[in-house]
Amino acid sequence: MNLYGIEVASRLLLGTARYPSPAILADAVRASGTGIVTVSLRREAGPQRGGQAFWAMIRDLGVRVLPNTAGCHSVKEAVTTAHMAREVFDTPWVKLEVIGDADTLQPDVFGLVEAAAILCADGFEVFPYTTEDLSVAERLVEAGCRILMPWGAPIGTGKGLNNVLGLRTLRAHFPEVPLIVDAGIGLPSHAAAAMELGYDGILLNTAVARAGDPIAMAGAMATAIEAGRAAFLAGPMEPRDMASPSTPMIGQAVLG
Amino acid sequence: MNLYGIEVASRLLLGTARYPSPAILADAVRASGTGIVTVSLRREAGPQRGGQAFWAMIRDLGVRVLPNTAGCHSVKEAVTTAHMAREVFDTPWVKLEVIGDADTLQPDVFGLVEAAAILCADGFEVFPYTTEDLSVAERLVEAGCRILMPWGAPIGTGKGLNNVLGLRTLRAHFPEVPLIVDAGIGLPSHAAAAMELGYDGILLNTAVARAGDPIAMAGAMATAIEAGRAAFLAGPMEPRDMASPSTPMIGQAVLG
Amino acid sequence: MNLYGIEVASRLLLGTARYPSPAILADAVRASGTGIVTVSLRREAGPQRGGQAFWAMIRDLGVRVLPNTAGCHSVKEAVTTAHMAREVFDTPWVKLEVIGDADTLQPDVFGLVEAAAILCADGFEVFPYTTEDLSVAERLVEAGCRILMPWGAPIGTGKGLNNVLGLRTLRAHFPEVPLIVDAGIGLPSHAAAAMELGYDGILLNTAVARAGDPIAMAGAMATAIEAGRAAFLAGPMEPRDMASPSTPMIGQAVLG
Amino acid sequence: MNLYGIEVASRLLLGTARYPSPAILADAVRASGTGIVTVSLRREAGPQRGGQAFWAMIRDLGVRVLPNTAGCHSVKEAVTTAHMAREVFDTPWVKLEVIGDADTLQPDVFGLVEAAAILCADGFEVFPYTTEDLSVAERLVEAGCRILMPWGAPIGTGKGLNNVLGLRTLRAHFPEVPLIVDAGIGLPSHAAAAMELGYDGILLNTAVARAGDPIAMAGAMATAIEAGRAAFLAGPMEPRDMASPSTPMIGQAVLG
Amino acid sequence: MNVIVNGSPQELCATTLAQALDELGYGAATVASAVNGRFVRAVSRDITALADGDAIEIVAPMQGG
Amino acid sequence: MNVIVNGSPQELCATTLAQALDELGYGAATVASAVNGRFVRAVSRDITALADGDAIEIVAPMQGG
Amino acid sequence: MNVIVNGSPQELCATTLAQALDELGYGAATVASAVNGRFVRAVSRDITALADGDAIEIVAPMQGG
Amino acid sequence: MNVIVNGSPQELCATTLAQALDELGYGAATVASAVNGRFVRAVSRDITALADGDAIEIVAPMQGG
Repeated sequence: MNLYGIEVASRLLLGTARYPSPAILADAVRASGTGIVTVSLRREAGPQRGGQAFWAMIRDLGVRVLPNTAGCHSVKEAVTTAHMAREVFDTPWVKLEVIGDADTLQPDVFGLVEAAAILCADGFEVFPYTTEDLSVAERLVEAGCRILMPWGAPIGTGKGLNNVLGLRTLRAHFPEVPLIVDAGIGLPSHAAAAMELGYDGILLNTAVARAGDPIAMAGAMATAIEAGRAAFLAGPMEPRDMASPSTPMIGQAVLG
Repeated sequence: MNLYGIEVASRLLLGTARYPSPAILADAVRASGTGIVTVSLRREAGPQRGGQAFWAMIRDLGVRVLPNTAGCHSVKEAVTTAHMAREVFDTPWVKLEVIGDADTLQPDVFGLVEAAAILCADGFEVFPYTTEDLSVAERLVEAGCRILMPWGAPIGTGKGLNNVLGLRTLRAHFPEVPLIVDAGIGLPSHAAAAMELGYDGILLNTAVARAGDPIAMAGAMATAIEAGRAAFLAGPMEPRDMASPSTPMIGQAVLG
Repeated sequence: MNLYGIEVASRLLLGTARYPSPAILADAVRASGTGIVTVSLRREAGPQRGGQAFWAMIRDLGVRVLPNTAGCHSVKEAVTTAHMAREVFDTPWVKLEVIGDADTLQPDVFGLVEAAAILCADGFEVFPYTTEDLSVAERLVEAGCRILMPWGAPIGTGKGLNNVLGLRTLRAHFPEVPLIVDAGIGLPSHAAAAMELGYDGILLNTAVARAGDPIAMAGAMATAIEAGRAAFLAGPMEPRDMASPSTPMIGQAVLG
Repeated sequence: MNLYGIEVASRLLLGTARYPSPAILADAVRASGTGIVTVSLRREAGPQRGGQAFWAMIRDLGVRVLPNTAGCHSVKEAVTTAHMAREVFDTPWVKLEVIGDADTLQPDVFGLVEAAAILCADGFEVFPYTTEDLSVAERLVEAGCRILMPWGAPIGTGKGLNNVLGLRTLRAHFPEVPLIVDAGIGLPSHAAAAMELGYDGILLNTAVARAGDPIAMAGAMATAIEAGRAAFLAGPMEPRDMASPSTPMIGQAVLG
Repeated sequence: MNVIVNGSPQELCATTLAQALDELGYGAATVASAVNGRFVRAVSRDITALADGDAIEIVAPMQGG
Repeated sequence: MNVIVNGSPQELCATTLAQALDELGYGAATVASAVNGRFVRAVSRDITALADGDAIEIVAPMQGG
Repeated sequence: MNVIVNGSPQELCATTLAQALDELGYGAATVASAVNGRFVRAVSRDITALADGDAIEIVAPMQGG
Repeated sequence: MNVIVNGSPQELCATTLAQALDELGYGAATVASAVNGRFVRAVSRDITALADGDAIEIVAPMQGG
């Protein structure tokens, strides 16, 4: 898929948080085959300078980074964080989160659109974390977003696709905009289902990081995304209410 | 997985009916990587002797065959068909179908258990097409079945897993018996979901044969089954009701 | 509805177990408007002779009783219990339970059919607690059952209708047999949904007995069952995928 | 429930469109027991002056009217329509619809909030037709809305509650604001389910108007809403995964 | 004067909105009206002059959901 | 005579089921009874002799779902 | 002899199942056969006599799900 | 000078942001910084004077989802 002019081989974008160890994170990134990982900015603390070591490790992985504005509840915070991220990570990409509610971590769609407009005007290439709402999506596209990232379910819940009808409608409404399901994926079958709806990619984190074996799960997610994509392109059968024999009925022997 | 003493590499079993052409069937079998295909017996008809050509093609594919008793509504029909299949295909394996209702193609569980007992006693290795019913499953195992094949949804509907609770219960109840979801799978995400429940394999036909591109769909199904299996082994995260940030909240800069 | 020749006004059958107190049970029965309550037989114990007091209370309520064979795992236990119940309660009615699995309390469908045949032949009027399985249902009808009581979900789970497709198919298959959903109902919306499928009645217990206010919940269930029945008779609209304005579009003023 | 200071007995609000005839509409309104019906404004046309006759009929029903701004796609249209409605219907109430997408009839949440702010400031009592989005809901409340009306599913689809998780979250977030599910209800069980979530009321139209027997369906909906409300107040049991016998296991006779 | 009434061109003698509504037979009817997309309150109809080409919308109660 | 009543060993003077029920205080109670897993109708209690070691079950109406 | 082959009446010279299969051209084919609903093993075809009116089923491998 | 660094009060000799970062040991580190909630580009750190009570935020790459 093409994200702001960059052709990306893997349709999986992987978060880097909540892994048991940096080594497992690194192996999971490799196992996933992803070309893009999300990162954040946090206060550098302690004599260990954890951020520097983390950053060195990420650079060694040879993947692109997509910095997020996680935890920002206001437009100002998000925009400032985006600027800091552009300097630190040397990329115009930003995963824009403007959180509206601490319990659901759902986007504040008003703040999101406002921040997206500011950042797009300032040359950022914005990946907005949004809902399946069409009217919000239209404003984001008007603001200059060339990608939309609706949630599947609230962040970290692992519930999969909470509103399939809404996601299907969004896909139908924006046939040309790359759509990436971001958040809520808990299982490979969820990721495959999103791809079968025609989504272009999946961004996930907790489902891999918190699996019993994150490395194996990273591979499983990558595989499922390929399967879902292939199925979408292959053209699935239509589900039907009535059963229909697969084995032909004609020519059946009379043995009764 | 191990099916009656045979170690099988692929967890996908593929039906051979309803493909656009024999060539596409052959390519789909190859693309799926399956080691087992289902076949049936029907009256040999016409001067073309279609059955002979079909059989030659299947033999060339180098896969095992699992003959079915599709279309049989009585114990007698099913048992006789199984005997004919054993002779023709030279295998003790039989996918036992005793159909109870023409609309849903659901198994007649009474006839199924009776036929299974007769066939197991006669040396057959029975793959019973059954429901998720525990009490039926127990009788089948008592009758000598070493594999159970519950439906996901009615044959040919492509509805996926119609009774997840029932399938999960069956898995918990028979931790050691190979369980294969047979019928109802319409999409790779359905197949992955069954594997994530801990099922051992998937038998499907229509979803591949009736896809726009059966060969690509065969590959997608195989891939999804691997992903689901890997996820089951990796130990998925528990889904939760409340959102939970993936990016750490600690250390967030104050920029408001 | 007509149950073995008895015309019954209320479509709710209510269990009598698990209430906070006998007084609340009595009030809940009255609030529900039910004409039929289920009862069981247990060892009479202690000097208090609890069973006698319970029975006196039930008789005062002026409702019919439907004795069950709850807890029976074998045909013999169930048949013997049915005989004891016929003597004690002076009724040919029996809710026949032959339990196959202690975890799910799902019927042992083989034992169920066998016991039903014995009891029907002996003059009992059997209300079989069964699954949505068509082939089992057919045997029960052949055995002489004039009512079928499929589960909605496992007893006591309150999960509602676990297999809507299966319940709908059963209804279509037996248009003339009274069908009562027995077990699994947790909320009035579940009960209404069963009635909207064309079911004739609902048997429930835990959802009322374990509600915060069992008396109010008894009334709510009765009301919901009436609503669901009325909706079934009224002929619901067909659901559609596309939105469709209710307010007419024609004649809209141009004010833009 | 209390809507802008008016105590309302029935929790059902009924639309007046799409009925087979005015007489059936009138009878359905009566059968529903509703105290509030929605109406619209359209160009008065023809010599028959249909609007005048409709209005006379509605007045005879003795119910309050809630005028809508159906079909408005811009803030200006919606605001102007609201003003015209206030004059014609002599009420400060307005069901505010600002439609964002013609296919789903989903609200344009930006236009909605803007129009709500204008109308509230101008003394209107706004009933906003919105989504389950929390950040939109917060803006509506800030704008002065004292009621929220999230959709259940797209208008006219009859699909019920498309996003139960979202509706539940909205209820938890706004414990004090009257919440009315508006649109998408197709069956009494849908309406009951919304009330069981703690919603205060239901606004529906097509499910009644397009039923085979609209008058009977109106009654069924009213009944189901009462049942759902009563259940919410009664405190439903918690659903559980494992079965749990209702009939006590203790004291079971040994008859095996 | 040539105006557009509910989307259709019409010739009227009226010079105010009040007169126009009378002339069109809406004198006693329960309607609201707008001129060129702007709502005109009933009390202002008398003082609302019409000009050639004005678009008048006249709406009445109707079924709604 | 030593019998098992509802699972508990008990010594009774009774030699028939009817006598046993009387002796246990179930004379007038609404109960059904079984001996060694076989249901005994009320009318047959008089003619049902008990033997040492017999298992008697006595059940009464109880809550049920 | 008049027999029913796969549901269609047919006149054959054959007097055994083996001869019938030959006569029908299934000599070398991969088929199984039944007479009057009873499976006849390939090794028994020689000794399976046919009678007038017998119903012969001849089945071959076919697509299946 | 007393400033707040990442939320903690600290006494520094530095008078510019660049000096402050040096003094705190972030000279070569990959960090971004803000003063009183406003982002300061790396190229502007030299010319960004600090005042008593200023709040400095110093952030570095971290795990993110």
